[in-house]
Formats: sequence, structure tokens, C-alpha cells
Amino acid sequence: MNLNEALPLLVLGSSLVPGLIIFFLAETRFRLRTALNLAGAIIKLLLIGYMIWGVMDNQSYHFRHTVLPGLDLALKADALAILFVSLSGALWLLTTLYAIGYLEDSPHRSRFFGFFSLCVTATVGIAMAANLFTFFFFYELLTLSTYPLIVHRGTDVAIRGGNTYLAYTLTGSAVLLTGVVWLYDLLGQVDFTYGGTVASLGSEYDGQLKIIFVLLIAGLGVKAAIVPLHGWLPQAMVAPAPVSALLHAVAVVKAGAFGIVRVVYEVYGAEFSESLGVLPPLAVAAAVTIVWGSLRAIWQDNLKRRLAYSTISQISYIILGTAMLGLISTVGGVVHLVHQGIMKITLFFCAGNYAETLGVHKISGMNGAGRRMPLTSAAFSIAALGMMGAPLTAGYVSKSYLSEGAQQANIIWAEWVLTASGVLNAIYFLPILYRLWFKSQPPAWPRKHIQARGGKETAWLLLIPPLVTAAATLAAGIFSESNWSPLFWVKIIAVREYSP
Amino acid sequence: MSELALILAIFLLANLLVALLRVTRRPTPADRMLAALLFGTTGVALLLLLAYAEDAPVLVDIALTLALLGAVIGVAFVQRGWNQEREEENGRS
Amino acid sequence: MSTALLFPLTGAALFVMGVAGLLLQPHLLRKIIAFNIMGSGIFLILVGLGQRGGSPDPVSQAMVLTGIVVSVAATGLALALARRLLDLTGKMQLPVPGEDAARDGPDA
Amino acid sequence: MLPGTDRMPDVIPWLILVPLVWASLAFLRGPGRGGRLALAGLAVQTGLAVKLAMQISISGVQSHAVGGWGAPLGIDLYADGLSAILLLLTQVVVLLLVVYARAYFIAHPEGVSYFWPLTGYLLAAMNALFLSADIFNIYVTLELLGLTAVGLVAARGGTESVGAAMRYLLAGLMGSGLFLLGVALVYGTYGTVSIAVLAPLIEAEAPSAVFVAVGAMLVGLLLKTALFPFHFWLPPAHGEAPAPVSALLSALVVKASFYLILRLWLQPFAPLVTTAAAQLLGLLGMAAILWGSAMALSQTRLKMLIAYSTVAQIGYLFLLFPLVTVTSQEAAESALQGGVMQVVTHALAKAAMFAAAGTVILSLGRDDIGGLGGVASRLPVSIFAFALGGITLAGLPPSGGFIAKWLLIDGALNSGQWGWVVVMISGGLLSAAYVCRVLRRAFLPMEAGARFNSPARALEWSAFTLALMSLLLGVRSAEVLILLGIR
Amino acid sequence: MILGAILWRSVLLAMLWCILAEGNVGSWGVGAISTALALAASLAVLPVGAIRFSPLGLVFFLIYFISKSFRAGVRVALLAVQPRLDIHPGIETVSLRLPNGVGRVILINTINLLPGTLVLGLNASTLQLHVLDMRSSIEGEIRIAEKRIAKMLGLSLDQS
Amino acid sequence: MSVLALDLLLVTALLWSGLQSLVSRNLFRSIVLFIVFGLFMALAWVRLDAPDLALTETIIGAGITGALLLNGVGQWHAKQRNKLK
Amino acid sequence: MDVPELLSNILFLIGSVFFLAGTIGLLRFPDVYTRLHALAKVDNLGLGFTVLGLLIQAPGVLPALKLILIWLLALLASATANFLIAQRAFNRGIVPWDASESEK
Repeated sequence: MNLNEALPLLVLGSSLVPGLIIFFLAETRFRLRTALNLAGAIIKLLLIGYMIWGVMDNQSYHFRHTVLPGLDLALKADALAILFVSLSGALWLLTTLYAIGYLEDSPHRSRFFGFFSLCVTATVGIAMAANLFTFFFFYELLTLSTYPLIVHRGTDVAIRGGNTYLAYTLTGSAVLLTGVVWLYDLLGQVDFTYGGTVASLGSEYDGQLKIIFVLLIAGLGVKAAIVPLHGWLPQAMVAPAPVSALLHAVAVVKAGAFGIVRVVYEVYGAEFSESLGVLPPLAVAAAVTIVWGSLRAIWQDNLKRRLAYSTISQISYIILGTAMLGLISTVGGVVHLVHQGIMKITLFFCAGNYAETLGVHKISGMNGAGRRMPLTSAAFSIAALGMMGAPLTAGYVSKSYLSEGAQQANIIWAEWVLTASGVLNAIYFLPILYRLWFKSQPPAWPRKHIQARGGKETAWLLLIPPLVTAAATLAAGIFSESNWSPLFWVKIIAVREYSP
Repeated sequence: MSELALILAIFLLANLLVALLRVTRRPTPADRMLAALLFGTTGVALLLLLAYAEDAPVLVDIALTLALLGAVIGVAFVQRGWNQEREEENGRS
Repeated sequence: MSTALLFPLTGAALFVMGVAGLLLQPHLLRKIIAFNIMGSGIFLILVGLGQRGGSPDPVSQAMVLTGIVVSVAATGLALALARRLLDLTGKMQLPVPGEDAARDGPDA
Repeated sequence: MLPGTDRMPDVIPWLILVPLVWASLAFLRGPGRGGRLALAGLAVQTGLAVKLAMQISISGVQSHAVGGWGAPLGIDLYADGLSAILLLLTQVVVLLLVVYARAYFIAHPEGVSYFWPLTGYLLAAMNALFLSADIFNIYVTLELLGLTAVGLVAARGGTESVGAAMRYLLAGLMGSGLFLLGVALVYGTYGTVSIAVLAPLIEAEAPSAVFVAVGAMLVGLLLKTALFPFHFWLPPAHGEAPAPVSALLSALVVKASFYLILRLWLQPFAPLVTTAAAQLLGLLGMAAILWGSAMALSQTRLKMLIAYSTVAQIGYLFLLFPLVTVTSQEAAESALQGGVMQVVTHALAKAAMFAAAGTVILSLGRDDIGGLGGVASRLPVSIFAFALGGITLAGLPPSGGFIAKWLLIDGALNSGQWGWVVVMISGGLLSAAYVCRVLRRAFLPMEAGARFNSPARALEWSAFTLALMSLLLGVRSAEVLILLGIR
Repeated sequence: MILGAILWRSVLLAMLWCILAEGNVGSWGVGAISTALALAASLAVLPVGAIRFSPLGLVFFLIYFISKSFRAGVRVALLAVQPRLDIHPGIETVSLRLPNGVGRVILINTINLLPGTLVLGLNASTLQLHVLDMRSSIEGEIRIAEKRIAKMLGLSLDQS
Repeated sequence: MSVLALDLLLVTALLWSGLQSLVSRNLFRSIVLFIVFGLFMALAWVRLDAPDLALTETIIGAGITGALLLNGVGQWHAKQRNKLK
Repeated sequence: MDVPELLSNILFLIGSVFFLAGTIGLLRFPDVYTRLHALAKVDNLGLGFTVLGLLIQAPGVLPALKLILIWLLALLASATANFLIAQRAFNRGIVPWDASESEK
């Protein structure tokens, strides 16, 4: 096994191994646990960096293990995989830092960080999966490793939320599994390849392929929280803030969206999907989700709940972009995969800071928090503006590509949906910003969890991650045309998808 | 000619059956125990006749076993089994 | 009717009787008896069918010999358990789960 | 001379003799003794099973005539890939359970009684069953297996266990009686009991006695396997026994009769089986899944929940039959592989779950699911083992159960039987549901004033090893299936 | 003396085996073991010297026994097949003179085979009998039987 | 002809004793009849040219099983009596 | 048919007659004790005649002795069982049937 084969495994191992070790560490081994976590995250980033460099240099990284004849566990690092892997790697490091600060005194930290690492491993596996079987393998591993995180607090609400989560996701994956096995039955090994492999089957299979498509999308749609399969997401926000952050930005919902991207472009192929006539319904579903999620968000007073509904809406931007045939909409959709991640994780970090520092969980209690916690609130504001699609932010980039793509694909209603969603986003985010900055502080905050040290508004481990991601939000917007921006990378991917 | 022995064997079997039928129908457990006695003698005779009729000397051994067993079962019946409730024992035939 | 099928058919009848007894009789000793009758029925079928040609068949007889030994072992175990149950519950019946063990059954 | 060396290439009889020997030695040493003997014996047996598997994969099917006599009077032993898999599985599972049981009975000395010798005899019977080449020999081993299993269930001696053992015994006797009836009829028709000789003789236009025979054998084995309407004896027997015994029974003993159904269905009786019969078995399997899961969901006691889960999982195994009967070669092959994988992984997982449950009950001193709060933090390894077992039952990756489910679904799709796909999928979800019921209680905080004893490490880790094996089988199942291909 | 008795018994038992095996030479291995076991059992049950066995007495006893039992059989058979059931059963108590032991067992068995008598119970010195026909005397018969048995086993009768 | 008659009679005896031992309302009678059944089985083995089986059946089937059953019923009766007291 | 065979057939017949009588007695006699009389005496005699009939045909001395042994054994068995049953019945208080009583 040469290095090129081993690299995907090493990337997986960099989070898996620390995770497994952490499981069996005593609660009190705080330093060792932290060191392992950070070392794993940093090694992962370094390996990813090496891979990016290699991919640009036209190196290919493949790993293949035959489980059964005709059933391989295969990993590869192509451009799309790298995009998602780097997102998860980077955000894992930040979230780990954040979680260390966040969970300083809570019980069962070994368990938490163990599953946290497993969760990242699964996400990375999903990103690098080279065929549908591998994808499904890690997709389920993700489900299993996130469940203990959601129920981590052990309260009744947490456990109910966890059960709802499991009920939804397991049902979804059962449906997905049916589709996957069916496709394997028709095609043999279903590798992800540019332009897709399904088209070769011939037209007599069109009927079956449509059904399989529905099964696959329905299965993936549960995690991607497409209405009406989204019920678990608002309930799962009972998890600790770092978990919500990871769940909403990188791991679970993204895995679903990423899967849809893979299925549409690299299993069915964009053109073939279009000719099969399955894309318009998907686009409609995405549109409905966008509007519905935004509408529901407006009525939520609990900050994390509002963010959760916002996630439902935002994820479907990716799906909408994927479902509209055309290079530009693809770019818009896929780049939103990254941009939404950065922005949403910022928002959740901030929400966690408000809750942990001030004891504020509700939007109605956030009056004047901007003056009490200026840095956090600044980060929050940047991310919120990005969500609304304000210029100079990452959100602006993705949304403009999406609406341009809708024009190009000549889907007028999609443009209306995007506009309407922008308005709705403003309706549910602007009041928060208003409360943060322009309302006066209450006489006392509900409670103080974390002592501010050295005159800072909160513990520095809680402060750095949102600031970094907020900066990234701005950077991705301002330097979108540079060679290092996600946009540039996504353009490469999109070109490959359309000219296999 | 062993035809007669065979017919007599059938006759004994019929005898045995009728006797058993009657004995096991009686209400007192003491009567039921007569079944063991019946087999101890009639069964042995039956087997001996069969041994002669079928020219199978092995059956003589079986008859021997049966005779031995008749004693053992008889004792076992009396020692172990016969502990019926009182009301059953007052009946006479 | 030929003699050849007489014993196998009897065996079948005994088997059916045994199965019925095993299922329907509540008393454990009766169940054990029923099991033995069921076994005897099968043995009759085995040997009866085995020598339909007329000559005795050592293979089937060897099998039945084994079978008899096995069924005595089973009977012994069943009786041991039945007696244990008798000691524990005062009855020789299968305890109904959840029922008070000390309650008198219909055979009391 | 050690068995298994080159000077003694024939390992088959030793697989039966070794457990017999150590069981008898353990018996002579009296109640409660023999744990160490068992451990040594099983180490040897595991070696023998590995050796046999290697011999089979190198030079094909192995056979052995006891005492040098051939059929019809002698006893022929025979091992192919399927038997090798099950032999290996049995030795490995029992080896770990022996480690578990030694620790368990230190904490629970009143339950040990004749556990060790009975386990040894049970193993001898089971190994002989897997190696038997004629249906009468199978009957004898089946009966002995049943009797020793009953002895194990009854060992604890309370009203519940003895009652459960009695029920189990009667069901088992009924089952083996029916099987023997089938043997008698088959012998009467064809004049042989050897599977190899029977196989070419049996044709689709067999006399009606043969159909009766096959029916009787099938029903008898179903009774012993505890498929849905015949499952009544299983939950009390498996739920009331001490944890190592429950694990042994649920993981292996029911599999023995399932193995027989599979073997007879595929080999000698294949020309006789009909699609209707296969569909019926499938439907019963479906009913078992639904009923077993529903009952598992409503249990209040941990071990009863796991026992009902066994009822459901047995149903899952029977979904195999519609897929291998009168379907394409490819579909049948895939389904068979899936079914065998399910047998193997379920055995490992269920042993792990019962073992973990035993540890939990030992530590808490109680058996109700409501009292499990705090276990997740007090016994992380056990709960982890339980959860990993649950993952296998639910057929989620990366477990071996996932591969099994994949193959079964593949077989179902390949033969165009969509309905069974739905059943399999729902079966997995239902298992997830009842496993989750336990886990969610385990994650709750500990009740105030609850008692807790720390268990021995061997208890926790042997269960964990079993669970881990069931999990890792998911990525290393090719080896198992290659072995299965040798017939 | 003791050795002689053991020898006698061994020979008898060996002969018994010989009868059972019908002279089959091949079975002598098993036969030797069985004989030894039976000898041990007989020594345990019936210690040497408890009785003085008289072969001539045995012959007389057998003749007596067979003739009596033949008569008994015929008589009861006749009673059974008579059109009118002519029986007058009742219970009678008879004193017993044989000492405790083998003798009594043989006596009881003999009485059971005598015409019209059946032992119901016995204690130290009396015997309770069920008699098929109360009209005939039974005590004389018992006395004769006792005498024969005593002679065969070399026992002395209690002269009370 | 007479062979058939013997067999028929034997079969009748088997069926009768088997059935009676199953349905008899009195447990003791059941066991007596079961032992009787075992002895008839021995006769049946004789008729089927299986003297080994006949021997085994008398010793094991009727003898040992019968003694075990009697032992069981004895204990049962003892228990019943204790209960009545 | 030669003489010994004829003789043994006659003896068989006599034996059977006794068996029949025993059965009749068993059916007709009024209580346990009287039935025991019938069984113990008549059937043993029947067996005796059967054995006698076989003795005539016996192939040698040893088989003949074996037959006698069987008869003695059967005799012993039935006498012992007879006694035990009667004793037990009497101890348990089963009152013998009385002709005078039943005539009233």
C-alpha cells in the first residue's frame, strides 16, 4: 500500500484513532484528552492540505477494500470530496476548541469527545466515499455516532429528541438502503463518476430508475431535512451547542445534501437526470422547503429553534441549485454547501455563547446583548447578514450564483422563491440584530455560567471559533474570485461534472 | 406343526386383553395391580408359545425377562404407586 | 389389508394419540406417558416400514434401540423436572407464568 | 499426541470427543467445578475448528467414518463450508462465554450447579449435529442437544426456571418426535438415512409418505427453532436461565435446528419444496418479526426483552426461504450468503447482549428496564457491547448484520420479491426501536438510592469482544462467504 | 464350612448361568462376572449358616408343592366355571410356628398357592388368611406345609 | 391367517392400552396401563422379528420407565395427601 | 404328527383351558381377594401345563431346565405379588366380600 492509497485511510484514522482512545480514558484525564483531540484535528488538517496540493497536481488518492465480491469499501479524494473534507476538517478543529471550552465541567466528557470524533470520522468518510455502498456505510455510522451526542445531557427532553432523530434517520436510511441495493442489483458496483453511470442501462430501465431516484432522494432527504422529512431537526437542537453547530453546519444535514449532490451528478448524471424528468419535482420540493422553513423560523422565540428552521430552509438552497440543470446553478448550490456551513456554525457558536455566558436562550431575552458581548454579537451579525445574502458576505456569492442559474435554466419561479426567501430571512434575522444592538440591557442576566476572564466577554475558547468563522464568512465573500476561495474550487468541480 | 401353538397364543392374547380390560376398569387400585400378575403368567405363556410357534428360541429369554419383571413391577406397584385417596378404596368390585 | 402395513399404521395411530396427549393433557406425568406412546408409535413405523420386504432389517432395529435409550433419558429428565416442580409448587403441571404458584390446580 | 497436528489430520472426531472428555472430567469433579477444564477444552476446540476450516478451504469437503465402518451401519461424519462456519462460530462464542461464565458464577455461585459438564455435553452434541451426515444421527444429536439445554435452563432451580425448562423440554421432545417420524418415513421409503445417498434418490414425484415426512421434519424443527407460532417456550426458557446459559441458548442452540432446516431444505429435499411452502415460512418469519418485536417493546424485564428479540430475529432468518426457493441462481446464492451471515452475526451479537445484560443485572441487582438509569456511565463497556449488538440486530453498518441485510435485500430484489424487502427493512427498524428502548433508559441519570456493585472486568470485556466481533464481521465477511461456497 | 457353602453356592449359580446361556461357551466371560456378583448378593442377603439346606427335603417339598398347587388350580378353576357361584369366603387367623426369615417367606408363597388360601398379613406369631371356602378346615393344611418347609431348610418348629 | 389374527389382536391391544393410558381419569390406572402398553409393545417387537428390541422394551420401556413413573405418582399422591391434611 | 408333538399340543390345550378358567374367575369373582385366588392358582397352573408341553419338545437338557426356571420364576413372582397386594389391600381396610351379606 503506497502513500496515495493510505492517505484517505490516514485522514479517516486521524479522527477515528483519537476517538477510540478517548472512549477509554478516565474522566479526569483532561489534558491528555485535549491533546489527543487537537492533535487529531491538526493532523487531519495537515493531511487534507497535502491532499489538496496533490489533487491540484493531478494526483489521485484511492483506497479499496473488498468486503464481498462485487461490494467494495472504496475511498477517493476527488475535488468534491476535498471540498467537503476540508470544510469538515477545518470546522472540526474549531468546534473541538469550542467544545473544550463549552463542556469544561460537565460529566461524561470522554464519551462526548469519543462520539464527537467518530462523528467527524463518519463525515469525512461520507465525503471521500467513492461508491454508493461506502457512502451508505458512513452515512449510517454518522447516524449512530450522533445519537449519543444528541442525548448527551440525559434529560427527558434530550432523550425524546434523540429518539425522534433516530426514528427519522433510521427510517430514512432504510429507504435509502433499498434504493442503494436496488441500484447495485441493476448495475453492479455503483461508483461515483463524473457524468454518472446510470445512463448506460438503457431506456427500458427508466421506470425502475425513477423509483430508485425517489427512494434515494427520500432517504437522503431525511438528513437534508427536506419538508416534510424535517421533523427531527428542531427537536435535535436540544443537544449541546457544539453538537448543534456540527450537526447543522457540517455533519448530518450536510451529509444529506452532499449525498443528493453525488447522486444527481455522479450516479445519475445531470443530463440523464434531466432527461428522466426527476429534477423538476426535486426543485419544487426544495423550493417548498426553503419557503416553509423560513416561514416557520419567523415564529420561533427560542434562538436555537429559529436557527434550526433557518437551516432547513438554507440546506434546500443547495438542493435547489443541484436540481436546476446548468453550470451556474450547480456552482451556486455546491458553493452554498461550504458557505452555509461557515455561516451557520458561526450562528450556533454565538447562540451557545449567549446561553452559556448570559443564560439567554430566547430571542426575547437578547435585548442589549450586543453591548454586553460585542465580539460575539459582531460575529453573529456578520453571519446573519450572510444568511440574508448581504453583499460582501459568502451568502451573497451563493445566492447570486443561484439566481443567475435560475435565469439561465429559465426557471422563473425559482427566482421568485429565492427573492421571497431573502425577504423572509431578513424578517427573522433583522429583529434579532435590532434587539442585540439597539435595545437596552435588562437589569440582570438570567444566570452566569462562564466567568469572563481577563476582562473578555466570555471564555476565549468560546470566543475564538465564532470570530474565525465570521471572518471566513467575510473572506469567502470578499475574495470569492481568488484562486483559494471555495468558489474557485467549486467551479472546477462543476466544469468536470458537465464535461465528463 | 406349530399352527395350534399360534392359535393358542392368539387365544391367550385375547384372554389377556379381556382380563386386562376388566381389571383396569375396576374402581379399586388393588384390582388394577392384578395387571402385573396377569402379565407375569399369561404374558410368559404367550411368549413361550410364540417361541415354539415361530421357532425363535430368543423369545424364551424375553419370557424369562418378563417373568422377572413381573415380580419387580408387582413390588414396585405395591411399594410406590398405590397411594390412592381413601374414598376410592372402600368400593368393592 | 396386508400385515406389512398393519404395524406402521398402528404406529401412526399411536403417534397421533401421543401427540394429542402431549398437547392436551395438563398433568405432567400424563404428558410424559404421552411422549412415550408417541415415541413407540414412531419406532413401530420405523421398524414396520424397514422390513416391508419380509426379512428383518438390522439397521432400523439398531436405530430404534438407540431411540429407546434416548427416550428413556428424556423421560428420566422430564420426571426429575416434574418432581422438582411438584416440590416447588405442589402440583404436577406447567406453571402458568404470573399465576400464584401456591394456588391449587384442578388436579389437586 | 496433540490433536490437530500433522500426524493427525482428521480433526472431525476430536471436535466431538474433546468436549465429551472435559465435560465428563468436570462432571466427576462435582457441581460448580470445571471452569478451567472448559477453558482449556474450548481453546483446543477452537484450534480444531480453525484447522478444519482451513482443511476445508484448501481441500474441500471433509468426511470421516467413525470406527472405519461406512454407511449404512456405521456413523458417517461430514463437514462442508457451512458446517465449518457454524462449528467455528460455536467454538468461538462458547470460548468467550466460558470466560464470561467463570466470572459470572463467581458472583453468582448458587446458579452454577452442573453448568460446566452440561455445557460440555451440549457442545459435543452440537458439534456432532453440525458434522452428522445422516438424518438419524441428526435426530440423536438434536435430542441430546435439547436435553442438555433443558438441564442448563433448569439449573437455577426456582419455580420459574424449572417451569420454563419443563416447557422447553416438552416442546423439544415434541419437535424431535416429529423429526424422528420424518426419519422413519424417509427410511421406510428409500431404505437409507444418509443425506448423500438420499439426495439423488429424492425427486419431485416422490410418494406422498415422503411429503408427510418432510412436513413432519420441518414442523418439528420449526418447533425447536421457535419460529412464530411455536415460539411460546423460548422467552421463558431464555429469559429465566442464568445469563451465560441464556446467551448460549439464544446464540447457538436455536441456530442448530435452523441449520438443519437450511441444510435439508437445500440438499436432499430441494426437489420437494414448493414456492408456497417457502412463502409460508417467509410469512411466519414476518409474523415472528412483528410479534417478537412488539412483545420486546412491551417487556419490562431486560432479559425478557432480549429473549423476545431472539423470537423476532429467528423470524428474520426465515425470510431466507422464499428467496432461495425456485429463484435464480444468483438471487439464491446471495440470499443464502445473507442468511448465513445473519446466523453468524446474530449469534455473536445476541451472546454479547445477553452477557452484557447479565453484567448489568448482576451490578444493579435488578432486572427491570425502568431501573437502568445511570448504567451508561457506570458500565460503559457493557452498555457499549449491548449497543453494538443492537446495531448488528438492526442491520446497520459497519456491523456484520448490515452485510447480511444487504445480501438478503439483494436476493429479494434480484428475485423480484419486493414485499420481503419491506419486511426486512421494517424488521431492522423494529430491532432498533427495542434496543433503543433499553439504551435510552441507560442514558438517564441514576436513581437515588440505587445499589450498585462493580462487576469483574472479565464480565464486561468478554461481552464487548463478542459484540466487537459481530461488528467487525461487517468488513471481513468475504472470508466467511468463501468458506460457505464450499459444498 | 463357610468355604464349602460358598463353593456350593458358586456351583449352583454357575449352573444357573449355564442354563440361562444354554451352554453357550462364548458367554462365559460375562457369566463369570455375573456369577461373582450374584454370589456376593446372595451372601449379603442370606448369610452362611442361617439354614441347613436338605436336598431330599427339597424333592419332597417340590412334589408336595406341585401336587397341591395342581389341586388348588383345578379347584379354583372349577369354582370359577361353575354355573352358580358357590364360594363362601372369609378371614381366618392361624398361629405360626416357623421362625422369622426365609422359611416364612417360602411358607407364605406356598400358602398362596395352596387351594383356597391367601395370606393377608402376618405378625410375630399369627397369620391372617383369606379363605375361599370357610366351610372346610384350613389349619391342618398349614401345619403340613410348615413341616415340609422346616424339613427342607433344616429349621426347628416353635413348639408352643 | 392366524398370524394376521394374532397381529390384529395385538394391534388392538396396543391401541386400547395406549388410548386408555392417555384418557383414563385416574392417574394410577394410566400408569398401570402404560406399563401394560409397554409389554404389548414387547410382544409387537416379537412379531416384527426384533427380539433385541423386545428385550429392551420390556426392561427399559416397561420396567425402568414404569418404575420411574410409579415413583413419580407415589410422590404426587404423598403431596396430595399432605395437602388434604 | 408324531406322538410327542401331539402330547405337547394336548398339554398346551389343557394350559389354555386353565387360562380361560382363570379369566372367567377374574370376571366373575366378587372382590379383590377372590380374584387374587383365581389369578394366583389357575393361571400358574396354565403356565405350568404350557411349560410342560414345551418340555416335551425341548431340544436339550439345558433349554428344558431354562423353561423350568422360567416357570419357577413366574410362580415366585406371582406368589410374592399376590401376598403383597393382598396384604396391602387388607391393611388399607378393604373388607372381603361375604356371601351371607350379599344374599340379604
